[in-house]
Amino acid sequence: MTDSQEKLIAELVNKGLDGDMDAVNACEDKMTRAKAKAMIVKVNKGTAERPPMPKATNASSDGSAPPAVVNLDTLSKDDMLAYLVNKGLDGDMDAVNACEDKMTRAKAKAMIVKVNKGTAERPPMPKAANASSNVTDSAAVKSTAIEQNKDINQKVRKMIEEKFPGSILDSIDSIQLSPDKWFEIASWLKSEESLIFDSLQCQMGIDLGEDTLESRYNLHSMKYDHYIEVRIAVSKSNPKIPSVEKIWRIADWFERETYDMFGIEYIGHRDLRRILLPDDWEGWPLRKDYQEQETYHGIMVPKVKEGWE
Amino acid sequence: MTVDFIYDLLNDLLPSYSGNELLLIIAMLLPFFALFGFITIYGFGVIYAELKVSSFIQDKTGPMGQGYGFHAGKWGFLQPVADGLHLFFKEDIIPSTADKPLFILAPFLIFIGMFVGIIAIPFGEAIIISDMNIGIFYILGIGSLAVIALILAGWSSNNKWALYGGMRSAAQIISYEIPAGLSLIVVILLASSLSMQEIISYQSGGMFNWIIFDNPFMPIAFIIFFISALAETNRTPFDLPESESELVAGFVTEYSGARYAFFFLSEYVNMFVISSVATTAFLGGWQSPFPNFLNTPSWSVFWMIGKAFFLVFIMIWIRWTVPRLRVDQLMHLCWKVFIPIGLFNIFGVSIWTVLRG
Amino acid sequence: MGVIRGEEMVLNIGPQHPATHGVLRLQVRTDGEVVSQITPYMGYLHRCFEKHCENVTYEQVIPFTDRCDYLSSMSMNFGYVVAMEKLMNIKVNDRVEHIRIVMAELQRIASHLLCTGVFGLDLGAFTPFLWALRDRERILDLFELTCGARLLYNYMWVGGLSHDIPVGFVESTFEFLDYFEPKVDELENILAHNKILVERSADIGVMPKDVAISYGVTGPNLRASGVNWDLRKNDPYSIYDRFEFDIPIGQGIKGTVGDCWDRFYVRILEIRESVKIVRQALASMPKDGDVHQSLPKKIRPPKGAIYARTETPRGDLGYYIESDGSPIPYRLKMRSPAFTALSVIDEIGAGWLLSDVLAILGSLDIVLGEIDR
Amino acid sequence: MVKYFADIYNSTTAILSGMYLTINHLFRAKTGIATLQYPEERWPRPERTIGFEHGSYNVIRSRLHVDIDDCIGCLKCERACPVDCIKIETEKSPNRGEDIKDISHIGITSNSTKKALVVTRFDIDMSECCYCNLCTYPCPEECIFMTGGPNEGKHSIDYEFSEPNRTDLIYHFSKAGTKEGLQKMLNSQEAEA
Repeated sequence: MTDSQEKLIAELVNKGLDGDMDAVNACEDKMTRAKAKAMIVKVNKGTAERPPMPKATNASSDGSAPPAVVNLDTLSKDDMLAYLVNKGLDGDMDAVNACEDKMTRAKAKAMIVKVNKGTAERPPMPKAANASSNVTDSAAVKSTAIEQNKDINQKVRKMIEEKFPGSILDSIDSIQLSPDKWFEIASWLKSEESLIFDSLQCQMGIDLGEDTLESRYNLHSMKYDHYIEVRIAVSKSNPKIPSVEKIWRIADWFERETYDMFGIEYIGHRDLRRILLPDDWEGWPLRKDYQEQETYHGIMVPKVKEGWE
Repeated sequence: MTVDFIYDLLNDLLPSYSGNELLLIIAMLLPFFALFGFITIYGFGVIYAELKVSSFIQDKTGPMGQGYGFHAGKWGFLQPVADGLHLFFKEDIIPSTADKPLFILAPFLIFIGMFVGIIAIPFGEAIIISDMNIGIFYILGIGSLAVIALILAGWSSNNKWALYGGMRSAAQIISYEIPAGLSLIVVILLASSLSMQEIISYQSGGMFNWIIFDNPFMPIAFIIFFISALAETNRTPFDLPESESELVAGFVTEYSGARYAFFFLSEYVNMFVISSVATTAFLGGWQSPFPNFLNTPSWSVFWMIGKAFFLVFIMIWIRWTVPRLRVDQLMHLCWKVFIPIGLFNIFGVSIWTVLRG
Repeated sequence: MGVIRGEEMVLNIGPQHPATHGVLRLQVRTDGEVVSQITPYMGYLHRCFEKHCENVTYEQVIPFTDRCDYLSSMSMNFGYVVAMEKLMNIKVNDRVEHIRIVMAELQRIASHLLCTGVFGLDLGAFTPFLWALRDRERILDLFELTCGARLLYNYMWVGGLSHDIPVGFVESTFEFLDYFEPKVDELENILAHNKILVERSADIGVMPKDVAISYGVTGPNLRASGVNWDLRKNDPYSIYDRFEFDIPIGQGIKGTVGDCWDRFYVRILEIRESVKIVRQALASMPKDGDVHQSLPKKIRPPKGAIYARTETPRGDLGYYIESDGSPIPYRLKMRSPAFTALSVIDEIGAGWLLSDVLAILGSLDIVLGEIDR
Repeated sequence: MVKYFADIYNSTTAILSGMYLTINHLFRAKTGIATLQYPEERWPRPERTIGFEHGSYNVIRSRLHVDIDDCIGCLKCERACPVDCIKIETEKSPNRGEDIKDISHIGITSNSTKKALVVTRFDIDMSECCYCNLCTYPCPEECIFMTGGPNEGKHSIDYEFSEPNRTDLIYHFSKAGTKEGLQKMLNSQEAEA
């Protein structure tokens, strides 16, 4: 990687992080752009640090990069898909529509919708370096699982205390966190080399009475086979917790369910709707102070069975 | 048994009415009623066969009854009758948003298409309602009427599932007419005639003169024709238009009662028509498998119906064995497998015929 | 050449649809037959399981767990009693453990039989479905012999079983297994290696490892994606560590690892492994031992919380039980495997044809009772 | 090209082997049938013997039945029911363990327990029953049980009990007029006193 390219990336990353994504997208060199975008995602997730803004910013992004010429026929289907998605996201929908393979076209469209919704990450332009994914190694599961103690609550408590001082609330057995930095802690828990909590086993809400709701997360590492439980308490009057559905995708539905039953609002959740109950249901049924409705859509809720009392 | 033949017979029997136009009408109506009776009996028989064969394959008994009261008769013989009565007395529902005239027209159109196809099928040397010189062409042509009916049904129901079913069936039937036609062209090449009777007479003289054993290309042509026939009748593994686990019921989703019965019956009649064409073209038609064995005109009806029923049985058997194809695989099979092989077959048979002299 | 484009159409699959395995509504956005987006709507079968549990005593929860996943009720009972016994620190005797494992594995066979059969049904093959149901009935007969019920058993109790197995149960189970093993081959023959089924399911709906883990997919679906993860081996509960069996994982024999065919075939292989376990458990079952030996007089667990997982036919079943020391659960959460399996449908289902989406849905083996609870 | 023909060959053989399997089932139809003709033939209820000393365990799931003469009104079954489909009301008996002729109340159960209470109401809503069998275990007199099976002697099997009306599935086991009769008797006793 040349010096100028690095500078360009740093510049783009900074611009992107400041909200000027158009500048990033305007970059024509797809390698540079993809790297910059991957970096932005990483910085947002917290896995990489924000690079310093390069001092000499006179190299305009347009001039430095050679124009991208992509011959569609030479691409494999996956690459073509990624290419089309990127084109479409950059506003060039004609390129997508011009694709002759119907399946690829539909997939690209589906993907564009998803990216716009935020449920999928924008794929890198073809041939760009892929961001490393944390795929479990099944051999590692067997070798490391047996000897160590699987419940590592105490150890993780200490680690969090060092890394994010002030977020551990009290010193009982479980890991009681304050909601403020939960998203950062969660992404750190997933990416920290010695922990890798890649699987969210269970997420639930609980009403502890006395104006306290708690959201509990049972995290599990497929790689090391250890687990912890994280608890985050909020008040009933202001039940707001950062959403972690971008970190563990299953949290999407788990959080929707907890919202459905307890009314805990997950900040940053892309689609926080009721999941099991109808959309127009009133109240949060699993709270201890829930009162059953008298009627629902004009239908009486029977209190007494016919022919019984 | 052409109309002319009956007309002449009536003229001879009733000399006082000789030349009366009434006789002509009667002569036209008689085969019609005979045909209608045959279809009814055939329908009951084949539905019963489908019920029983599927049940035995699936390790169950199918319809059973101990008496003749409210049960379905001994071994459930009356089950198809009960089914038919049930369908015809059921409430006939037309969706309020449906295109009413087209919705009503579709079942009639499909039934007419199937029904009219039978008249060109020979059951014996003289037992044919209309011995056209382009019989095989006529049957293929009239069979395409079904496509229009299915599209009408799918479109007029104003239901997304029905629309899917209609579109699928149109694409499927039109595509599969090509390999079916290609394999029939081979037969026509050999028999050098489009007339059903002449194709049959080309195959006279026992099993080994049948077109299917004529030359090494013919079994392939037969298999292609048979599988295309499955696709044209919307039978599994090609029942995509009404695939019940995907499209609920496809183009018949909104149909009920008697209208549904028409679709239902026409599928089975179509099976018979296609099987008869296959029998005529490849399996010697109404001729006995052995020369000079039971080759009388009355036995010829038996041979024709027997061979056709055997093919119908194989269709039923396949249905209860295999899963269903997907739309693109269906098209792949047609355009990339059957049509090239069919064309190759024509080429091969032509050379074979020339070489044989 | 001009480009033919269709208008996008929104299609509701369900709540009443033959392929949704219950009352599930999938709202799909289609371009012709190609599906570009799937939005599941569930809750039509929501029976307030968790709310109910906060109003009944611990032993009365068991009949409700039966009804969550009605196709593997024994396993649901098993998960609950394992969690409760951990919470109350009860150790049950060997006979109880053996009977429980026999029941759970027979239930796994029954559930997988239904799943493989229904997968065939989704693809249009009706006959294997009825063959599978025929053999499943034999297993239900065994359950009826044991506890009188065919579907919803309430058989496993906290600290024991509701009653001992009857005389002759071991023999009839062995008899069943001898009858059953050739039938699995038959089922595999007509379904797994059928070219049409292979074409319909291989390379379709591929679920990569990282997607499966991120979506919390467990059980056969996860193993089909090539992850060697089975709680019976990796975190053995009850006495699973005493038995010899393999964990089949997807190998992509007919296509890519993690496609529909792998998910389907892993289940057939698991049926065979379960047969092995049942045979071993029956052979090593202690002859005596009271199944009511460690039944607590009153179920009143100490204050505290427990999250315990077991491996049901559909994946990791977790019960989170919060106890406040009273005989009524303070909070009981069921982490159901089918719930997480369904959440992945949009990720792996979008971009395929309508028929494929239903095949993918069938291969995930969801039970709506468990999703909606 | 080789793959093209191999594909055709594979499909043909796979489908033919499937068809071979199914035709075998067709020809084995005489022996292989797995179904019964329901109203004429009935599925045999499995014969159960619980070995060891558990002969008294109730292992059948069918209709609940109550021997009201044996019921002492302890409410254990009502409390055990997870779906609240049992409803019991009792009155204090004037003389513990003695028969009351007017309302045909029997004072002593078959286990020779003296009854202190008169069961004035014992209703089971069978439409809500979930057949979990939890009510039969705590019963000290074994008077609530599921019919058939080991209880064949007490009450024969009865698992076909659909009713045209939902309220017909609410079974009233207490004797008709118990409540009024008892009240009347107590009133007359008061008047005498």
